[in-house]
Amino acid sequence: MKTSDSDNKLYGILAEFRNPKELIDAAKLINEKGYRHYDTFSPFPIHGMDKAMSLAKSKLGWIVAGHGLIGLTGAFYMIYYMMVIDYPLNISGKTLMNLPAWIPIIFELTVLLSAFGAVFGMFYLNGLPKLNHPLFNSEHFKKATDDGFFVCIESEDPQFEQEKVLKLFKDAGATNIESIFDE
Amino acid sequence: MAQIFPKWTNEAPRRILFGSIIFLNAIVFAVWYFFSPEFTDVGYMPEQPVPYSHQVHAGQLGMDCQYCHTQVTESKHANIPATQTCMNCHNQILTDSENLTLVRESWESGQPIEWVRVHMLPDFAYFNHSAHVSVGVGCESCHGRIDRMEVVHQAEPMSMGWCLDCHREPEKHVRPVSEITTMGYSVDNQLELGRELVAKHNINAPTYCQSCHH
Amino acid sequence: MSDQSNQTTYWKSLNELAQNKEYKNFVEREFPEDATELSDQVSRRSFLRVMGASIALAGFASCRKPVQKILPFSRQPEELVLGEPLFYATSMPFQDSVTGLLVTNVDGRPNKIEGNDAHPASTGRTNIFQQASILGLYDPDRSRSPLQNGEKVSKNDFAQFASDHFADRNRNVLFIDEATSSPTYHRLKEELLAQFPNAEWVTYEPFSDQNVIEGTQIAFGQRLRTVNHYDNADLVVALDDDFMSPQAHNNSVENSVKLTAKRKVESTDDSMSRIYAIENAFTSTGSYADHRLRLKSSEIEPFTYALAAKLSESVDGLAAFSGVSNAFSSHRWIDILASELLANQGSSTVSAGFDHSPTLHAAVAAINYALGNAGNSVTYHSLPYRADRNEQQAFFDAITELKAGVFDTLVMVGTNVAFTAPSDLDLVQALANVETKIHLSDYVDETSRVSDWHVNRAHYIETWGDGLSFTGERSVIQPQIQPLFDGLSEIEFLSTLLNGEISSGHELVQATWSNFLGSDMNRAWETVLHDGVDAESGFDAVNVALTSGFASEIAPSLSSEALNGIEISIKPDERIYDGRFANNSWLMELPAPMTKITWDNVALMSPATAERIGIDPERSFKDNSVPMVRITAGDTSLEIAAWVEPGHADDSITLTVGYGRNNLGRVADGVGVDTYPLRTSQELFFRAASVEPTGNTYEIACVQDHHSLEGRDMIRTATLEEYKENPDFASYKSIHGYEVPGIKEAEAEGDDRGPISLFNENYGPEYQPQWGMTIDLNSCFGCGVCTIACQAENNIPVIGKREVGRRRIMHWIRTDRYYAGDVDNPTAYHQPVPCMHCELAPCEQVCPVAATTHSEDGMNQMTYNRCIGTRYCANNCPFKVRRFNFFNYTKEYLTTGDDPEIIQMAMNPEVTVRFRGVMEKCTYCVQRVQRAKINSKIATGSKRPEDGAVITACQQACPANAISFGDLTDRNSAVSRNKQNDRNYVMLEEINVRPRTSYLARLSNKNPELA
Amino acid sequence: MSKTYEYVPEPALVKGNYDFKDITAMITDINLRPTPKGWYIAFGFANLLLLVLLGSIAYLFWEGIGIWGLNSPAGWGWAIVNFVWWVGIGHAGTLISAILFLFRQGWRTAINRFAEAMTIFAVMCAGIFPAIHVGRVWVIYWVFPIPNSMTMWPNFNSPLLWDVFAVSTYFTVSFLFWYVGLVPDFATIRDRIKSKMGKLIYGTFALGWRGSNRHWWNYEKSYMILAGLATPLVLSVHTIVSFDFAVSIIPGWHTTIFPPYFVAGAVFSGFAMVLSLMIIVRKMYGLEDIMTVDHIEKMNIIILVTGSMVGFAYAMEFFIAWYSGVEYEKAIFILRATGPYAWAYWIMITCNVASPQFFWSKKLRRSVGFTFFISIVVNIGMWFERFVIAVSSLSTDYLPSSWGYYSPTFWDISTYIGTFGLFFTFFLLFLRFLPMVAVAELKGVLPQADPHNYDEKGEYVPPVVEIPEPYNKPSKNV
Repeated sequence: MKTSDSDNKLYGILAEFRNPKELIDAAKLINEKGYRHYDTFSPFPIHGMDKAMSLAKSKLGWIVAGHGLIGLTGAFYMIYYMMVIDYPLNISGKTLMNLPAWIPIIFELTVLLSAFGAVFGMFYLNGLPKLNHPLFNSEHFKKATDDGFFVCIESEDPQFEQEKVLKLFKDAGATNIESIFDE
Repeated sequence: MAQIFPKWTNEAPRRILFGSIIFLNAIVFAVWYFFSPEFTDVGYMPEQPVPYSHQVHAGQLGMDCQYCHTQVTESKHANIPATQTCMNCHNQILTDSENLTLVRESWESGQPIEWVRVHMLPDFAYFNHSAHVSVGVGCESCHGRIDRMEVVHQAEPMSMGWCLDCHREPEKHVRPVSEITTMGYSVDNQLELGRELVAKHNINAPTYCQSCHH
Repeated sequence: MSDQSNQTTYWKSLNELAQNKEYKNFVEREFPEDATELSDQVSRRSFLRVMGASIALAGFASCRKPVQKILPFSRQPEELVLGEPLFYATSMPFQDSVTGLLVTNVDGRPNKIEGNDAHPASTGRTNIFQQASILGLYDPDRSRSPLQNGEKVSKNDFAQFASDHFADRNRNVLFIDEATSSPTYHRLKEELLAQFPNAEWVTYEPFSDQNVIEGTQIAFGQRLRTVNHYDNADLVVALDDDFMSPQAHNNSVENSVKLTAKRKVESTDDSMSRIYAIENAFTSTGSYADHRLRLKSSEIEPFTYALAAKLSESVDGLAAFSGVSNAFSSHRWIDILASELLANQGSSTVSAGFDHSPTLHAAVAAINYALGNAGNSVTYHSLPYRADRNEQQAFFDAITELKAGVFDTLVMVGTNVAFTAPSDLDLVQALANVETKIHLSDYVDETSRVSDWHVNRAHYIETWGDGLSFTGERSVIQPQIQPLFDGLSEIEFLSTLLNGEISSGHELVQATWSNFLGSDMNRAWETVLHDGVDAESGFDAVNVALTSGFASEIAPSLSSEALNGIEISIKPDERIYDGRFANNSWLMELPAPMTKITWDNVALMSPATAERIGIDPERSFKDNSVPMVRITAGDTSLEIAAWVEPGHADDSITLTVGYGRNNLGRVADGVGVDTYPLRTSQELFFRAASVEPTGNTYEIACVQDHHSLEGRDMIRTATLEEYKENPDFASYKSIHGYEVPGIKEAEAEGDDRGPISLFNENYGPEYQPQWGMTIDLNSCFGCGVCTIACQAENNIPVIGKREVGRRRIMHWIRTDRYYAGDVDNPTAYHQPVPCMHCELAPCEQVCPVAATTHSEDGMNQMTYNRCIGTRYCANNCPFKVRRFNFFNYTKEYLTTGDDPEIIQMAMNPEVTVRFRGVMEKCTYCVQRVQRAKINSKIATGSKRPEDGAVITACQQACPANAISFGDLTDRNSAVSRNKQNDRNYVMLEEINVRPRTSYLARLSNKNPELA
Repeated sequence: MSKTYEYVPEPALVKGNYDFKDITAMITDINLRPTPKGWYIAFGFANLLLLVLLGSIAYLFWEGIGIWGLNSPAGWGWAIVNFVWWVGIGHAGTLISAILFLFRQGWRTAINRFAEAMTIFAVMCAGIFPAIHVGRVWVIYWVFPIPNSMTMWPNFNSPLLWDVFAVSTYFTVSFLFWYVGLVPDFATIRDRIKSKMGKLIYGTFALGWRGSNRHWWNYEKSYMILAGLATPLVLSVHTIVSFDFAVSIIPGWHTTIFPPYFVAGAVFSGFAMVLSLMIIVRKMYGLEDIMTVDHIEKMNIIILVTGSMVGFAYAMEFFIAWYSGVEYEKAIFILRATGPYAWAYWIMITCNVASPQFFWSKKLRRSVGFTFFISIVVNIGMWFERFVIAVSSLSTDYLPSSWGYYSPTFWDISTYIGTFGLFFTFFLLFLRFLPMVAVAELKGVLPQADPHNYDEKGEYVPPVVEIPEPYNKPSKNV
């Protein structure tokens, strides 16, 4: 359902491929051609796609480490403040600074914070949630979560030229090519 | 049209996030403030059966607290005076003021006057007046400027945290025993003087549970 | 001490009492306002109500600000300082003797009873009846007004009736009363008898020392009081005489004080008296004795004669017995006892139980006389009021006359004859022959219900009176509070009959005492009121000599033989005596000293007997049901729960009386079985009977399910000799053969406080005292008075039979009783267990909200208002001393019934009343500690009260002085000295929790021949 | 002479040859097609039980803890037993999804979603008990370090407080883990469901997932890290639960072996529970090709291993009790086997130690019916293990005078039964509305998913398992 209303900004061109292999090859091709604003879509992560698209190493690890550290120190200082500084109480005649007994909670809070980092960090890096996206305008694109393998080159890519892209997709053996408009 | 959600929904998550952060903070503050004795108890000013004015007696007339609250140094209670005590003066002064009708009735009938309690500690908190006044904790420290109160109200939160403030740093609050009933007492070298007094009366204000809860 | 009469006018009425802010507080305490019903039955309660709960629960936080009123006095009595306790001396009458007491009175409200140190007999100690009587005062079930044929009438109506009815002085009046030693009472009695020429006056007590007195009549020709001086006795022979227990002996407190004092061992140089107990049931005295012989009640008499016979070979004065030869003549104990007695002439006591025959007591008296004990370790005293006749016999005769219709008026003072009289008299029947029956009593009881007039009696704590101690010291009874229910005391009652108008007890007593005190009455009177006792007074000792006719008089009985087959022995109950305390819930819930049963009476029997009649001697660990037996004696028969008591005499069954009441009160009703019907005027105390199991079972609430030590070292004992050889016998090393692990390492580091631990312990600052307690197992005989005293002091609720049956007993100090040795004839050990206040308390570290922590003065503190009730602390307590409020016990206990605030008045205002779902436990009476510390701080500026300034409730009550408490940092305090004693040990030393409560090992003074 | 070896290829993870579309359909159609009658019946029954739970709890709050059979000495009874039991069961899910993931056990993909769901609901059931078993539930919030006018803080030395943090952390992390796994599948359903409402709901939870490989890249990273975090977490949780006992001084509780022993027990019971549920579900929803008998066998092997570990722990407890020389320790273990609770002890031994041993036989391992039976038996056994530990130690500890027997009341039982209502209510909702198998992950392990299984023309070439030549020792004879 391509509409050619001039007021309608072109988001990119979407092409479907038959299987993971062809998708990877396409990705490689596009990457070699020097496109940067493009993406591939598949119902499951495809081995080797990161190399094909030469994706940078994910920054998630650092986010998690940061959160973990906050959990660790935060937990320790919380307990230290409550048990030693603010209201020291003689409990079973134990020393106030009873570190061995604090380890479980410090550990748990470290894990908890790290887990938050891992999950919300991932959503943040992926710019999710993003409920509305131009690609959803395409009826075809539904297959992306079922058995469809897509590539989309976005119009904002400096090299973007509709004909070139269309040609490139045809050569790569795309089964179905459509332009995606941003409303 | 395959879009399920309109464009604006992309903004929603951020809005919800910031919204909820603000909201939660508001909640915390509300609980912290409105549920604390600071808010709930301070200023509790019940109406008393007899319009007795501390402002007049303690303030203008400058009567000493202990004239009426005689047992404060020997008992855990700072006793509410017996009708007798009122009558000591009021069988000469204002003998027919109708403010004092109840007092006179009580005096004749021997029935007590039903004063309304202002300072209520929970029953599991044990407070002993004599123990405090004898080491120089002034009436004012807990009851406020009684001498300015037409009708007595609660001046301090009387929460556990509030007690502990003083028990942890008595030197900031104690005064010479001679000054306990003084209103508006203040000295410049409180800390210095306080430390002396703490040493003098060897005050070790307890902070363990049992000293107040048993 | 002020003039009492104005002290008692603080309160006009109960309502005004309840208005006082102290009581208000109890109502305002933080109860979850619902959660009332103690029932987990799927009951008719509607689902709606259950829903209601969650709504109400939501409201808890907010429902915390009720408007409270403060009611100051109109005229304030000068000696009263609000909130500060005042102590007034008084004394508690019990049968014909009184015990001196000191009543704690806070804001005009008596709420704790302690012994009066000035009282020569009790020396400030008490028994369970005295401790619990404060609850008796506040018993809402007490009768609240006079009744005429069941209709409520006023006190004055009764006075009116009395003046009309007794205007005719020639009436044939029969007076039946309880034993009393009140001089005023007897003065009025004389006046009445003088006024009413046709009156007859008899006294009836279902259990009394009548036979002892009759014994002296036979032996010495006069009715005398026998007093055993256990403090002068090196040898004590108790023939079925449980003289340490209040239900068995009026003077138990004095006996216990003196006997245990004689057996205190501070060092290896000290000695102990030796006790032989020959008895039927296993009693406290028996468990405290060094040697114990099981004989059924009916065997005691022949045994004694055999002993006398044996002695007659060596000493003069027992010729009367020389001829005796019976089943026991060759018993090995006879020789042993004889030789021991001969070795301790003049310094031994032989005594027999009240329920044995006059002739037996005569024999005992003769033995004491012959051994030269008389005048030394045993003294005889002239006894006023009882000297001229056998009251018991007189009573039986009077009832016969009553049946014959001799009397037109019957006046019953206090006694409950309709319930307690022997069945063969069928008294209720006899009463029908009397036109007018007047009854004075605490409760509307069995007798009141068959009387035309019931007059409600005032409690001794609320009235004026007087009395003589067991040894005759004259004491005064002064009221602590206006009569709650406006009742009459005995003397007021009598004077009303006499004068037709109610006169004040105060005047009546003063009138009597003016004779004693003579000139300068007022000063002397003040002194007496202050001291509570006139120490100069006392019964005159009498020099006795055997009557010439003794031999001939006693001869007929000498041939007496034991009953064949199974016999029953009927005794007063350990907790409710003859039934007079049946409505006292503290006593009802007190575990019986030996059986640890609560809320019931049972048929005690030995394992062997149980097996013989076909009952499994083993009791199930898994449920509370025990088999029932049918006991048939003569033509009466009843069904009762059987209880196997190791150490009980074979072929004998012990029953106790006072249970099986109806319409008496909320506590007494429906508890246990009434065993009085088994008594006849001929066989009052024991008789032959037949027993068979009925196949039914009965739920018994027993607080201890396991009775063996399992070879563990909670109890450590030795004989005196062993102790002298190895003073260190009680140490962990001597018992286990090796040191407590880690102790050497600790010593290497110069730490003497216990085994080494992983971290540096947190110890209280030096300006604080460090509290500790020792309990001398060599003194404890398991009476349980500590438990009652603690209950009274610390507002411990009563939870009822079913909850006890579920092992939820709330007592803060319990007395564990272990059996050791031969199951038929074991030794019993008593061990009071309060909170140990461990320095490294395992309970503290597991509480998630820090509700139980350690105080600076070394106590394990329980903060109720912080507790959320995880029960983890109780689980982790090795001594299982923590108690949990599974339901809202206190609310049930304090606010049910018609006048809840009455029981609330018995509560101690210094102690928080615990609410549902919180843990509680012994606090070392922290409220007393805090008071002492504050006083000391104000007085001396130091937080260390001097030694003895803090006396815990249990310590104060203990008649054996077994408990000492004080500051451990003061090396000279009593408790420190005890801790330095060789015998000092703590339980479970190896787990290194470092209890502050330690025990002194028990010793026994065995006879080598029997050991 | 020479010996030939038979080479057994790794069994296919999915039986039969399905392409991506079939997989999507097979799993998500369960959620898309109209609700079957049977589901309503089951759901109704579960709801009844849930009402029983709510009723029991309401009555408990109304009356107090006394309605339970607890007493002194036994301050803990069924409530804590149930808590430990449910938490234990709640370990299988995260273990499968995290640990097996790290060990690259492909077969986990068939069952992890469903095991994680089971975990989450089990932990919910567990969480109820510590909360309601306190005497004053209205101040339970005091266990959290919330600033307050009393300036009081919780006691961080208390194992119960550790529990609070451990269990809540475990629940949160498991839930996140589960949700992260669900996001792509939400998207799948979003794109297949017809109803507008459905689109909105699933769409919201899918967070606009569009299968971008740039996303997958971070996603896999995140999933890996979560697995890495959940692994120590899952081990720590039951360790900490075991501290409730191990840190105390009660004989039979005060044992250093508890943490490993409890964790083994948890895995043991957890796998049993997964099996019980899986065996029903695969039949109901015809997923035999995905949750294959090979899965069942693998899990049975784990049950056999952990069961034997638990058995070893029982034996070791006795040995240590004897070896420690502590008389109270010795006594308690002898009493367990011979004392008032011997009946419970022997049920425990039979169910936990004896019954798994059947799985030495391959035939029984692969028998679905028998596995189902054993899985139930094991869970019964594990409940009794906790009962024996918690109750017997308390009821006969140091002072013989305070020994006492504990037995439950009606309300103890009804509360326990009720938790099954809660569990199955949630579990049925899960089966109905969420994909019970991780669709995206499953596709990922299909041979078609591997780019290497295609020739250069882009045609799919199924992989062939090369059977290596058996090695024959050259014979010496000339």
